[in-house]
Amino acid sequence: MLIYEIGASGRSARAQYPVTQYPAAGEIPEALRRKVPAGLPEVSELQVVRHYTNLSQKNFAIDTQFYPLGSCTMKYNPRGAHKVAGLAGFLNRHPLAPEQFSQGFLSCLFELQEYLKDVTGMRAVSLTPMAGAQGEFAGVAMIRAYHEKNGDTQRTEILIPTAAHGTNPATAVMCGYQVREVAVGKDGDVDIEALRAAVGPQTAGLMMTNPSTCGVFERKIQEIADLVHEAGGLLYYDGANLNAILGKVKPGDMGFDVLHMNLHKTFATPHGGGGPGSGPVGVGPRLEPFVPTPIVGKRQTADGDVYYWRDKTEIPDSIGNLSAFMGNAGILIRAYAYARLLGKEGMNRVGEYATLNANYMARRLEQAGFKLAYPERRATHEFIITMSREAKELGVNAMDFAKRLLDYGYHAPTTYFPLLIPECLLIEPTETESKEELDGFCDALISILAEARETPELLTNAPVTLPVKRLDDVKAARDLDLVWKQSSSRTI
Amino acid sequence: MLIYEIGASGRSARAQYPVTQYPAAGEIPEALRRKVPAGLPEVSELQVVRHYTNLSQKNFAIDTQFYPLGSCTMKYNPRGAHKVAGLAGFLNRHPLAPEQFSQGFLSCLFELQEYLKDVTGMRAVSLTPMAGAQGEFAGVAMIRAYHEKNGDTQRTEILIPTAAHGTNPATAVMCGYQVREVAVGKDGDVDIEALRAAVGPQTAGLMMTNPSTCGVFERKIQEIADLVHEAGGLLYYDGANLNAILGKVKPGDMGFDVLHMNLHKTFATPHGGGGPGSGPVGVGPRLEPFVPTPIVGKRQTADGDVYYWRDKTEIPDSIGNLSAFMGNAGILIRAYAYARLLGKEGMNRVGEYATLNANYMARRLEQAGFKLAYPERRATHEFIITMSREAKELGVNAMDFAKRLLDYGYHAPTTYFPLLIPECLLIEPTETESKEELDGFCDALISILAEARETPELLTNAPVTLPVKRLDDVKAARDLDLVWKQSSSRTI
Amino acid sequence: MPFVPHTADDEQQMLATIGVSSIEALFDEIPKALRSGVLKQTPTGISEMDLLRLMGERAKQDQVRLSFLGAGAYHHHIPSAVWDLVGRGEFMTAYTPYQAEASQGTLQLIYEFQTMISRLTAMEVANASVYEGASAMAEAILMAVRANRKSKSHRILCAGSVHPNYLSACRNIVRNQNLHIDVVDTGDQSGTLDMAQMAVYEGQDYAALVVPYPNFFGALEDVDALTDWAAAQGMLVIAVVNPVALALLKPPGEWGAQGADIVVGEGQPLGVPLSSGGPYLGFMCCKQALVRQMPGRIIGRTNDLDGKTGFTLTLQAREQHIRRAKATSNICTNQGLLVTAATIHMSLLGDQGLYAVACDCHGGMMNLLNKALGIPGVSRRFSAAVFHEVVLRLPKPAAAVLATMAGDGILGGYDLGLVSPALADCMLTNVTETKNEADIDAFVSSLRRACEG
Amino acid sequence: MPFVPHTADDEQQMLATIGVSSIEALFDEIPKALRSGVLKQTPTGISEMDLLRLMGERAKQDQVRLSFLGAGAYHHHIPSAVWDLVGRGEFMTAYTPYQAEASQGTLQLIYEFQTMISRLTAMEVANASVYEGASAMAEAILMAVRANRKSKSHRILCAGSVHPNYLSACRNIVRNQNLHIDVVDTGDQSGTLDMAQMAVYEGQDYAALVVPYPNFFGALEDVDALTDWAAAQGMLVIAVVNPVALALLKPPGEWGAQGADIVVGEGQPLGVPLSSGGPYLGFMCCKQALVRQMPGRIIGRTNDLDGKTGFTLTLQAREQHIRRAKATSNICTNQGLLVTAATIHMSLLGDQGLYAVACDCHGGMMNLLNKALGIPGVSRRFSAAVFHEVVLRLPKPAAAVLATMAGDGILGGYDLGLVSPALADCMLTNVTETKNEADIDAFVSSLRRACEG
Ligand SMILES: Cc1ncc(COP(=O)(O)O)c(C=O)c1O
Ligand SMILES: Cc1ncc(COP(=O)(O)O)c(C=O)c1O
Repeated sequence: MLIYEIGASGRSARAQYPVTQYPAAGEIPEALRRKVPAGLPEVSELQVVRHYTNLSQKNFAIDTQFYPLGSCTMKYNPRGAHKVAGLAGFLNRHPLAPEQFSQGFLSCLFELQEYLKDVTGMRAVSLTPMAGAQGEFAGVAMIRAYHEKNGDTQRTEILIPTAAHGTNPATAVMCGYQVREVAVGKDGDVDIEALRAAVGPQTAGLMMTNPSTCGVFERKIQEIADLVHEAGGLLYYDGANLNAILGKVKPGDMGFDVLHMNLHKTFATPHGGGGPGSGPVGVGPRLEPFVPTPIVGKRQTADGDVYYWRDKTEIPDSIGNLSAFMGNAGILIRAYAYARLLGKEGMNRVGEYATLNANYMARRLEQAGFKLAYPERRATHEFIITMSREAKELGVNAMDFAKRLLDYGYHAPTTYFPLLIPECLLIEPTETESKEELDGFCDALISILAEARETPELLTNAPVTLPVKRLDDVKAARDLDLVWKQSSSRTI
Repeated sequence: MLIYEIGASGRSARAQYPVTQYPAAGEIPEALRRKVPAGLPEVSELQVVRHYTNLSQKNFAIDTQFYPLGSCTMKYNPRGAHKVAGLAGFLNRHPLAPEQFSQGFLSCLFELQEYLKDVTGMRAVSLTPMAGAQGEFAGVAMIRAYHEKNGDTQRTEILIPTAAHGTNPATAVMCGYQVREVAVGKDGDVDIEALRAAVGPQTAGLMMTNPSTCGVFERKIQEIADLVHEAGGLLYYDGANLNAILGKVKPGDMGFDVLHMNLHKTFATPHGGGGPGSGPVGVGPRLEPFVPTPIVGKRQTADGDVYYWRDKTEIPDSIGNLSAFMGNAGILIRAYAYARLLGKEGMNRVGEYATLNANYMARRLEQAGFKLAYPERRATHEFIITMSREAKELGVNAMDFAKRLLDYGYHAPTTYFPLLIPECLLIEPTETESKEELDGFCDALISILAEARETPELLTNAPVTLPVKRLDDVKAARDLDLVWKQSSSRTI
Repeated sequence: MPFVPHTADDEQQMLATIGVSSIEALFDEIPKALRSGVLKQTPTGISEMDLLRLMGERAKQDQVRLSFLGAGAYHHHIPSAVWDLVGRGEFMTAYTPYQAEASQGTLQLIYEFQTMISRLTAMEVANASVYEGASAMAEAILMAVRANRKSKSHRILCAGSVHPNYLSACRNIVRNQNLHIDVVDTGDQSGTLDMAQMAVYEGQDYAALVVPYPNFFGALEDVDALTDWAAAQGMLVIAVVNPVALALLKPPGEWGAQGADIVVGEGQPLGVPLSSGGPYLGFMCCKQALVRQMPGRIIGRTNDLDGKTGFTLTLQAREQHIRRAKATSNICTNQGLLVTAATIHMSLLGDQGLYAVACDCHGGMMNLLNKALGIPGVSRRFSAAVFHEVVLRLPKPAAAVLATMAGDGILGGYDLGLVSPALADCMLTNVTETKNEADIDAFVSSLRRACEG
Repeated sequence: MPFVPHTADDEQQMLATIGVSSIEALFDEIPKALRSGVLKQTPTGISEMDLLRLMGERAKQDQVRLSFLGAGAYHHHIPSAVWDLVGRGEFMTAYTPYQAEASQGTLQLIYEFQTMISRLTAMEVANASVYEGASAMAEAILMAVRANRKSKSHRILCAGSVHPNYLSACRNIVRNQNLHIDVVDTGDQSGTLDMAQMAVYEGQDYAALVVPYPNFFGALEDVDALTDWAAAQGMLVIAVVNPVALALLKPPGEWGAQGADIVVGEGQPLGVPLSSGGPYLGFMCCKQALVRQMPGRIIGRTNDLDGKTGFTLTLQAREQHIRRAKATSNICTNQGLLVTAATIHMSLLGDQGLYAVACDCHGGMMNLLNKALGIPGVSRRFSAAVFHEVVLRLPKPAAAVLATMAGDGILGGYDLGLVSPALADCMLTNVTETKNEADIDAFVSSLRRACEG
């Protein structure tokens, strides 16, 4: 039932709006007034609370289930970080509040910038991008600004390995570039020969992530960096997967000129059913003049340090603002809180235990007969198994495995990504899951493999324990039904 | 799985406790130190969050289901009231904080006392009792103190109608009285002749509620009051059911000398899976000197009104304090908030719509073939149907109906109470439920009645859609298993 | 209409079904003379927005910078997860779990609580809570009188070092059943009971001895000796304990040769905010043999029809809704939601966490004490070891010192002059893990000024 | 180890299964030279208790008594239920609903959101959000360029009265694709576009016209005329709207003869706290015919295998994870949780509530305006009708006036000197339903002092 379907004309949650103290008309010209009510739901407060409480229970979430979703880093979102973001001083701070009423907030952001520089080995950080994809946009836009500043206008291409996340090519295009794909070898590393063939004076840059979405660490990274740099291109690091290397390697040390981070992954801010995120960018010396504004600066004064916004007047070559205000402040506060809770020791442990968990699961599953995509490689924070044999021999595909896992009470891994591995499941356990949880998941997969052999319809019919069975996506796209159509009949 | 069963020795939620700054020993003598750790769960923060989130989903609650539980008044608990009780100034206020840091809190309590006097028609109110039963205790203890003060020591009996809630007789005994039950007539009213026979010089008082738990208004209330008063007894009003008459009749006007109210019912504070409650007492002139302490007083000063605690020094005949501090303050704040949200108009509506809802359901069910316990009477805020015919003819009892309702997604009504009506269901919809919800419930009952005739095992096997099926209560009481036994082996 | 969902249409249809023309008609059985008009003292309703504003202003009036008040209610860190979970509608707005199948969440949680609190006290069984600490002690006294079958005495012996509010509440509660509580004086030197003094009570017929731990003065009684002494006298031992202290201190189940018989206490320090005194939770544990005399709800583990594990209310025949006048107590609504908080709190802290908290409380208190003793005229009033609260003797009346400190926004402690004129120059000061070095220094310098000024 | 649950035993067993002797060994594919040491700028970890304390102190620094700042972010009452529900783990810690069967809660909610926001704007379809208002406008511009098949123009015409930050963000975003935004000057008298002036742009090839509503100065453009004019020019109309205003104002779907084509806006006023500027939510609606050019996630209603209604992501072929370089946008993570808040907020307010809020905003603003105009030297800068924000001309530089008012703890508005030197004596002041008569009086007397002093 939709919230609309439990409403009734004239019903309302009366405690939630003011007794209007003013005449409705005011100075709004008749021609500009709304004539018919919008048609929002007409429900009581209890109905709203009950409806959305019940709806929420139809979701899987980190707080209810293990969520080994590769390339998503679904780890525990500390409630303490959520709580501090909800402090009245932060919650009610207006984005344009003057400096004197902003020192608490700005000091957190300034320190977060410092931590992120520390963690990535970059020279400067801007916190403003609102998700990974906007971070990518900022990064590639800076690459473009750099080349333009150098008058280097023949650079029209961005190189992207085939394993890359879809946002990478989409971003390159939004920044006005053509995308040239670079093959990935059988071992999961970039095919150096293919890269050599692709790189040239038209190369604006290379976007890649390391560890890659193949779940392996690109071993020839220094060679790659040299290749691109020698051709005059810059290196973009997609830092969505920073969880794998936190405290272990810094992208800056690998030769990257710019990166974005997904704080909603590595820094444990909740995913919220699809967002919000936060995608700060870090830059090396070449791109420092171009960082998106605003960023937080610190000024020494007689009364102590004062934090302030640095904007285009201080950073004239900046690619500028990408949103009305400063980005997803509340997420940044959560990330800052997380960084403080962990501290440097804790951050070192993130990469370690994320990697331990992934390698443990990979080995357990391999021993149980699953096929790893890169059996000769160490897993990083995630790894891939491929079901192509099962698809061929048993008629059950990766999606069937994924759906059947839901029946076992586990969220499915990422399916069919990266695209280059057929019938794959990308599994990322994160460091916050216990051995018991990992074992439970492996046991479930093993038992599903047995089902696949004996009763494959258990897989192809799955899920059967959830609020709905498999949905008709074709119908959804064909008979588009995007809004509820029943209309309201009252007048204002 | 118990929280213990997901733990592992040495695991902990490390962010949640201090790095001990002090040497453990301190001055605690060796002989008084604990030798073996207590054996609390050893779990991560994520495990705790996930475990209790999942556990919570195994509950029915007002926020998820319609809960027509008679004599319990399960209505919407406004989230706004919950929020104000959580304001830091209230949450962190120490119970022994000096007056100068208590004016905000005390002013709310003072005003709440005034509202409750207004609503009940009583002379004074004490907010200190922590639930209905403690309110009853305070009330009967005051009756006793009154008679003792008058030297009236031969009064050893409390009269209680058979329909009364179990706390009434239990309370009378805790106050040192013997209980004499008074019959209730076929029409749901107290049997006046039986009362006349029971009342006498040994009568300390009569405890009753009006409307009674039979879901009808005691029409001869004035006659009853006169009878008891003439015999020198006092009248106690069990105000758990105030929802029925809010804004319509005041117990003080009916002649009651003392009452308690269940704020966790009528004043919409949440029930919390069994508590906390709040059971303020109101008294008429006879019992005013005996009210339990503390209560809030107001003093006029040059700087304006000052609120303060009145204790035994001001109320020397008080029956005194019944808890270490002042009662369930946080619940009182919620009740105050609720009263402010409703205001006097809103309170008048409570009784009206609670009554409308109950009478509507009663009529719908009666029309569908259910047997009302008191078909000739108006329902109040609740009403009773009896399944004795179905029990006899179809072999399904009231409990079977109740359990089957759970499968339909409705909480069961109160079963087998009041005790005098065989195979009864006591149904209380409250004013916050919509007609749609009431209709859905009636439809479910009607459909269950059809099932009872055709496939009674659907009822006797119910519930089948919940986390467990019917539980073995006999085993629970026989093979007592009240704590988990596996022991811890570590040392401090 | 706040919280009333009825539309005009709904109302008309419902009245038509009932067969009356107005809601008013539904009240026709109420004698006209009794019908009341509109309310007089109750103001007009306000919106939630106005409520939040109003209450925000009131709450702000009561904010304090720094508090060292304890005396039975203690400020501890509560993990954010605790109340995020407790506030979930499924816990907060559920009723008492009478319908077990629809209440497994609450029921399992209480079973876990019973396990945790039993382990913390080293007792065999526990109930699902009573109101709070003082009334829990009263219930324990009533229970002891029922349970002590050897002695049929209606008299109870109680350490004078128990919280004075607990003592008065107990007297107020048990008095009507003709029970008497005799009090053993606290040693003026030690601040605890003197074993030598106990001899006076030997051979007298008491149903039970009540031992607070730590006692009201923060001090640790000689619990082994007291327990053995009471057992020898045929008295049951009722322990009244602070649960946080038990992470560090010998639990009542291990006192003396046989342990305490009944253990109660205030559960507030386990995840419940100070909140002006409530809602808190009283906990209650006992030896297995006494379980049928224990009041309050008890959850048992059992099986369902399919043999699956489940949880249910058990031993209900002790309770008022079944046994009515013969019940063990009149308690019905208890402190369920606070039990939820305490259970989650204990899970998050675990053994290591609660131990660390207890150590920090004790260490912080010792630190404060040492620093305070450097102030001329300030001394330690009692000699017995303490946990996280101590009685300081001051060079002036405590009331005056506290008033001065309040001027600095600091609540320095509890004025013991309110309890006894003999202690008018004493205050009871508490330190928990929430106080850092800077807080302690702020206390000490404020106290110094107050003592000197 | 905060948030790492591994015990020493777990770790040993796991390493044994993997067949390595230490965690360190798992990093053996990383070239030695690249391995970094410990972090240098990052401090040591702290407990949650210390974090709460630290952040409590910082948050307190930023508290303001009374704020009349708007300029694109507005303080409204948010029902307590909204964030109680949004904060439920099942909403907050869920991922993007790619696994539809395990995400029906989020999916249905977004479908409801799409319905509500479409209705509010009177448009046919909506997406599941983009980042926020300014980038939503940029996406609308990119979309219009793709969608306007008649004009293949890469030029956009935009009202100069749009929020200046929106304009710069859009330029920064669309610039790389060689799109140009031309700006129509705002009428210096009216504060809105002048239809007469539009003639200049006739016959020029623009893909779309961008119309803010209310505009940055709080004023109401002549949307019917502008829409009809643009349609006649073959331009699409992009409306940039405040959703709360639409409860009172004619919705973009009804502008002119054919309505706006694309509607975007900042959803923050619908239940999202100010929170320093984010996370907010950009909403995006359009005519049905344009839906395949719309970026961002879209939820559709469909059936499951049993024919039961269910919800799922649809038209994914527009998105980057499927179409990669050919996608409509690179957006992936959006503002899901804020959509949750907005949906619950709109449900709680309903038609009546949002209308009452809009009336109170407008009425409150008029009230403040009338009172402020009583101050010598204060006048209304523009003549056009406004919604809940107005430009006041002051007898001094706005910066000076605002600084003085800040001394009273009042943020009086936004200094328009920051936008244009010509407006250095103007401030943009906003009133919402959260401001009562006393607040307005406090504003006025503070402003009076600031103007006089
Ligand atoms: C490898 C990679 N890059 C980029 C992104 C895009 O980040 P966002 O969704 O925050 O825009 C993701 C997120 O899924 C990712 O996994
Ligand atoms: C009629 C009646 N009286 C008294 C009580 C006891 O109230 P409490 O449970 O708050 O102690 C109840 C509660 O169930 C009740 O319904």
